[in-house]
Amino acid sequence: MLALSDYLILSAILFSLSIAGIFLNRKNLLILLMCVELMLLAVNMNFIAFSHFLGDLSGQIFVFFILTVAAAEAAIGLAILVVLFRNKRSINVDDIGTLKG
Amino acid sequence: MDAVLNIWSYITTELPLLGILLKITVIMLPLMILVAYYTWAERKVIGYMQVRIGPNRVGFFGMHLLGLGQPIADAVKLMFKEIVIPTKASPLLFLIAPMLTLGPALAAWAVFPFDEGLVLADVNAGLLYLLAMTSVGVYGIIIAGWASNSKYALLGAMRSAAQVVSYEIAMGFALVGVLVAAGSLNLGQIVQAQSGSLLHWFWLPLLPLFVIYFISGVAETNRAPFDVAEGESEIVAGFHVDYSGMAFAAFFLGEYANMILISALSALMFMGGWLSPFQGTFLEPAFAWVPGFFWLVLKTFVFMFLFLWFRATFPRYRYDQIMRLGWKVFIPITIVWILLVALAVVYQLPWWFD
Amino acid sequence: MTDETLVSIEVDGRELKARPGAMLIEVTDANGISIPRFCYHKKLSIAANCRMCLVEVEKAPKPLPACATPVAEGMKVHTKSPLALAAQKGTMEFLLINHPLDCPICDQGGECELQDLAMGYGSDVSRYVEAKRVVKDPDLGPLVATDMTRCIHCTRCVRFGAEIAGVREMGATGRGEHMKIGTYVQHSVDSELSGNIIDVCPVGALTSKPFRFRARAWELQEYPSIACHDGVGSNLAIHVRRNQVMRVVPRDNEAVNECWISDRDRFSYEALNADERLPQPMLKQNGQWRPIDWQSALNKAAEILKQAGGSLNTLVSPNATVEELYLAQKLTRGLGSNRIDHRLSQADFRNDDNSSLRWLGLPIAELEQQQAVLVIGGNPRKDQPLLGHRLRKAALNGAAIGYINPCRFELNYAAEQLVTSPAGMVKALAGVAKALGVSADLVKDAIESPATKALAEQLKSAEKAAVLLGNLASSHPDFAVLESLAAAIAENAGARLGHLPAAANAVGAQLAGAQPNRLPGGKPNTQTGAHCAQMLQDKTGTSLVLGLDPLLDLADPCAAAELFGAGPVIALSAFVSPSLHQLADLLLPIGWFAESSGTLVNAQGDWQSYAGAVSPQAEARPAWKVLRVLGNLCNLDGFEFNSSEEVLAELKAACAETQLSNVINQSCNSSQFNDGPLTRIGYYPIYASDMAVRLAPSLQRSADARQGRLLRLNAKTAASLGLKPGANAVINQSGRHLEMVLALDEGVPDQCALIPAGVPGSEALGPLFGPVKIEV
Amino acid sequence: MLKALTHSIKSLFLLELFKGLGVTGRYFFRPKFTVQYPEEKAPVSPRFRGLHALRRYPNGEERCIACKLCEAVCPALAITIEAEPREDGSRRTSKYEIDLFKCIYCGFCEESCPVDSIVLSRIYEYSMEQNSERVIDKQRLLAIGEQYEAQLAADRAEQAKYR
Amino acid sequence: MSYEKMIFYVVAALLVFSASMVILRRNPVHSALFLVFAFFQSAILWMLLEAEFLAITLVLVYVGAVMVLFLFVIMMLDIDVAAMRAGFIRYVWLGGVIAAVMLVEMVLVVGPARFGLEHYPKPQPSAADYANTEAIGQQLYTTYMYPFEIAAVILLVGIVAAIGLTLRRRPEKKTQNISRQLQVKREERVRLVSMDAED
Repeated sequence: MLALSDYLILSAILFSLSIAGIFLNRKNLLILLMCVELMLLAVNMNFIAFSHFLGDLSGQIFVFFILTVAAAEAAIGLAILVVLFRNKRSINVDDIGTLKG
Repeated sequence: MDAVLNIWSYITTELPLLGILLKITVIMLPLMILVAYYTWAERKVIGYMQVRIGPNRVGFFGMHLLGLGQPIADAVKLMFKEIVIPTKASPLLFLIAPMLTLGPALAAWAVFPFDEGLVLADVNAGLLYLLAMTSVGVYGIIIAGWASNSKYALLGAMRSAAQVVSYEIAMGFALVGVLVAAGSLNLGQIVQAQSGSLLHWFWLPLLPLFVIYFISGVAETNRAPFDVAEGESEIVAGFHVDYSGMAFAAFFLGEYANMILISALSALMFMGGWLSPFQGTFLEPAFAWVPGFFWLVLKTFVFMFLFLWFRATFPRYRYDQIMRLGWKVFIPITIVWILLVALAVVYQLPWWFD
Repeated sequence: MTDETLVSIEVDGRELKARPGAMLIEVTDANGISIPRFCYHKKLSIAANCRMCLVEVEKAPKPLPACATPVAEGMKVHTKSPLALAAQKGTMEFLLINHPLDCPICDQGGECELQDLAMGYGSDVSRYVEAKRVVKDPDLGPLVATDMTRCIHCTRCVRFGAEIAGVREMGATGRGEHMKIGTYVQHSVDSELSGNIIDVCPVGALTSKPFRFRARAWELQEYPSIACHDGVGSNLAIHVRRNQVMRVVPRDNEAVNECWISDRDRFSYEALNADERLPQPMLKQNGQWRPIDWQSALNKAAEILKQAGGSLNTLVSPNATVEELYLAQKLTRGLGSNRIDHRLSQADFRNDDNSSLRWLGLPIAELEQQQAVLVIGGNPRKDQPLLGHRLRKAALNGAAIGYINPCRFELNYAAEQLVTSPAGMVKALAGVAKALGVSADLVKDAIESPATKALAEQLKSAEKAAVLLGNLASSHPDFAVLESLAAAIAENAGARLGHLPAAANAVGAQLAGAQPNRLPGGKPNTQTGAHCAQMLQDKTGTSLVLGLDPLLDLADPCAAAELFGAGPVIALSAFVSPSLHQLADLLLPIGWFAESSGTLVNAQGDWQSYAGAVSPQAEARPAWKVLRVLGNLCNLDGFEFNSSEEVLAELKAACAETQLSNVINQSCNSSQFNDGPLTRIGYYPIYASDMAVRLAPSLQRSADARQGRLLRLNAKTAASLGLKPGANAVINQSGRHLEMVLALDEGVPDQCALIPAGVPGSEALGPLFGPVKIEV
Repeated sequence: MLKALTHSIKSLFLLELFKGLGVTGRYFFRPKFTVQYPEEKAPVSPRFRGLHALRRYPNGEERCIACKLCEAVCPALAITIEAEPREDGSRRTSKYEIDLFKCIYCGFCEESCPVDSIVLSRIYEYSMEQNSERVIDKQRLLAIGEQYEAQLAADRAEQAKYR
Repeated sequence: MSYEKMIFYVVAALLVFSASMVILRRNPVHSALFLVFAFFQSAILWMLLEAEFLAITLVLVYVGAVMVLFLFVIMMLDIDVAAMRAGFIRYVWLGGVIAAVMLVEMVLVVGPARFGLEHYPKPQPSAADYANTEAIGQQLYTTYMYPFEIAAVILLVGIVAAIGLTLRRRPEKKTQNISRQLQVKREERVRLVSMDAED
């Protein structure tokens, strides 16, 4: 039988991977955004696993909200990226500071 | 007959996996044949509307038979054609893309009830599943366009993907109306909710949603008059410009399977599905012997014919006009109508929503 | 001419100034007013028989022919008035009555003056319903095709024959409807300038036979070029279709060839497509020829050349371009050899050290203004046809032309011809010199006669006079003496001394340094070397030959055979001939004439450059490129040329201060040649002058070529040898035999035989002048 | 105002779209005019410009005189002609080739021909299996001309008065 | 091994594989597609956890919308991939070490020792008429009404912000007003002017 710990370890692996991804692709804003999505996925996985094993729907509700907010976050993130690219012809994170003022 | 049924029940109970595979085959095989003959019907219908006679040569056993052998001949020809993979294309993605178009179009049928209780997977969130599947279909287009490593293909893919995504919203809203009216996500229950008479079907209370749903369906499948992705004169043939042979055929199959799906869903959600049109009238007993499946197929065929009729009639939209129609006309109308329907449901106004 | 002497006339409302006595059409042509014409030709006399140039002149009762109306002060002319147009239209209608409507099959179609004017003046439908006249075609020989039904009787060809060619070959018979242009009696047109009647004919009655039906005017691309057979350097236009030379036509250049060219220049292009073209490099191994690729051929050649080093004999054709000659001498001298020559038929080199750079001595156009000319040993009419034409013009202007020749030649004007045996030529010339008071050393053997005195008197009394040395003089065994005497005569008579160069680039070859005593730019070279005769005498070493036949083109084929048999022979040649096949060891195909770019220096010292018109046939390469690569492969410096222009620029820089002059520093007076019991007079007939001409089929079918293959004796000599005209005679010279057909010619002196060189079989003979035996 | 109103109503109820559907719907049932090609053939005009042919005179002499007007007028440069005197001295082509892939069937060659030699026949059913077959030479052109001479002559005669 | 377990391990392995591909692939398009794949695997796992509504929503929202948006942006922007990879090798060990440390720590915490089956037994399968969607809906529209509304507002703000950020007013761009065009009247197009005839 699958235990809660199985799901939790899986999500831990996912989370670590996305952390590693942020370090590896620290210049590419797109991959950074994708890593953040991956991280949220790991978190969601935890919520749902707990919700299932504890028999409490609140976890799933929370995941629902996370999905909603994450969608909005992705939209705004990409919008910023597009603006950055339009101005700098690059999506290097280092360049994002120059958007100031 | 009984023997067959016995074997069937044995397989489904004792060997569930094999049973599921068998069921899938039973759905898929006629569907594929239907797709094949839909292409034949398209050429025939459009030919007739243009005062031509369409395909009329390839038949069986030396007889022409209205060209009924044409789809088979086409299929054989396509199978033997070489799939040319362009230089610098991404080979894996290039080959996956056609499957990604065809896959969701077929997967959607898993939750489709062909008659009362006659469904592969009776999922409660059936409607949601359908929406998810249709939205995944975009990937085939995007990946095909990108993997071809061609400007034309990429432009075509961008166009059609943007179009599909835009119309999905209107389509989703239209389905929300259905959902509100039926009070369930389960497709079987949606049909049941329409039970009563021809006037109980949702086409009447949800008329604007129905129209919008069908038109969005046309746009969603990139069919005329919304086939800008095709745009022969501007971007050659859209995202599948570099495809040939069976890879191209898969796109073709996907497009037609999608058309059939949209038609079937329209029949299911707005035209009472398998319900008899004579329900609630004095003719009901006279047609009681007709199986519900027949009515469903009949209704589906009507919508499938409409697809062809549209193509023969309307000139192609300009791209910006398509987007305008989707975002500025359809979405506002659906939102307003959902509000109206919700109010009607809450206050149980006419008989549909009681 | 000052303005006062000019008359002013008005043509179509324009004020024009004209020379009094000029014909109206000359004035309008000069001022760009076009008047239609057929019979008028600027170089021919005025016939006024086509009536196409009728124009309206005010106060004249009828339209007047512009070609025959002299201008007069205050004349008012309308060329486009209704009256003029009606007259021209009428004339055109009459012309078209009998002219066949066969433009589609007419070779003139597309470049026909009648066709052009009919577009402007003809009407759509003829009112003439009767049958059209048909005229039988005379056969004018292998060069000119006829279709006399198309003739419109402009008589340009008749006048050309009478006035330019100097042979009344064509003429009109009959009158009115029955008038025909023909040859009176059936014979071919044999003039060396006969091809020009093709150009003067305004319609398709006279067309080119070799070119017949092969291309239409609109398919041809025109490339300017220069003729490469004689010292005139006629300006040509090469007409090319699909990378193939289709025909050659003259380009106007008043200073050189006016608007004519000789048949040799016009029809020799046929050699370009001859079967004898060398398609690819060939190597002889164990007596067998086999084709090899260029790279190994060049490597092989370089290997042979490096091995040869200072013992290399380089013989170059005097018809080759200066670029080729320059590179050939550079290659030879770079390898350490000074054995190079282009004077293939010269026998006497004693004047090499004291003569300057030989040339015509005066501009070509001035030839016709001379009042007295003495030609020594030459027949310019056949050897340099257009120089001959200039001399004829001078003669017609009243000049006294004299010849001292070993043979009487048929001339087309009146001239004093002094004919003696070859050795007698020196004595006769000395007689002329004596009559002019030349110093005693030179004239010790002089024979004086009334004829020599008359010649001397002519030269002395003329204001403008020239003494010209021809081909026979330069191949004479006492050329040095003849040249010294000529120089002395010229000096004493106040005449100019000139050479009639035998080849297209004889002057340029001296400038390019292609002879042992000259460096590029004509600078004297004191390094020991060997001229052509020396090489033939030494008979040793490796040979490099450029553009020539190793036997036929050399003065003494017997000696040449021994020379080329002595060592390996590398031949750069466009053609392959039996002697090349026999003697050469490595054949490198080169382009000829229209196939490569180059520069030729003509008799009067003009540097005339031309570009290639077609790409060389098969694997042939331009000769200058081959020589350039050979220079590179031999590891020599200064061969980094990318174009023939760069080669030319380097040579031109060397020639910057060079002056052509015929001055002789020190006279040569010791005659070294005596007549034998029977003396050969060797000459190159007009159509045997170089390899290409010998391979042009149409020219070889012509009367001149046929005549050139005959042995000539006078009746007395023939009778003494027991020979009958038309019989085969066996010529025996240097122990070898040649059979030739005998023709009687009273112009040949007693105990002399006129035997052609450069014709098939003549490779079996010895030197051009010398004792010979003739048997039955 | 009224116009705007009717327009809004029309577009709201998609009236014009339905009209269009009505038109196509009606034509769906109209009799069809399709010609069943290999069995039935549409009539061909005497001016039809199909495969080329070279004609001969009734006495068997080939008409073409190598005037090269067709070669000059051909806008697609499809015609290649080489000419030289025939053995009897008459002007004839030694090579007459038409590249059928280059040819645009404009008929200029036929129009320019002074002797009605090169003609465009009514033949439109021809194909080739080798790329090299696209160039048809003089022999084949003459053979086509001989085979269809009766038809070609009749067509020329009929059209003569319009030319 | 039961069905469930087999599915879990296969899917989990694919999930980890595709997640690592997301961070390792050179081409951002491939990364995005692997992320999509990862979302599909997660959806399957969520199904195993009887969260069917969220599983489908994940596919619908993430796969069907967010990732399409990502792909759009990636394909439309002409990104210099090579420059983006600069420093990749340099930070491999740092990322690897940090990730490994975190992983070890987390596994120590969430391992079977604390969250095994004995601590959290498998819940009872839900009743046949239980609908996950309905249950979530019930909760959302009752207990979590306000957060739900707030989430809706956040989404709206997201839409407005995204459009506001990327919208460019391009003065040189010419557009047409179609409905205006359709309703044009003759008077607006043609102006009849009366003028004196000039001689």
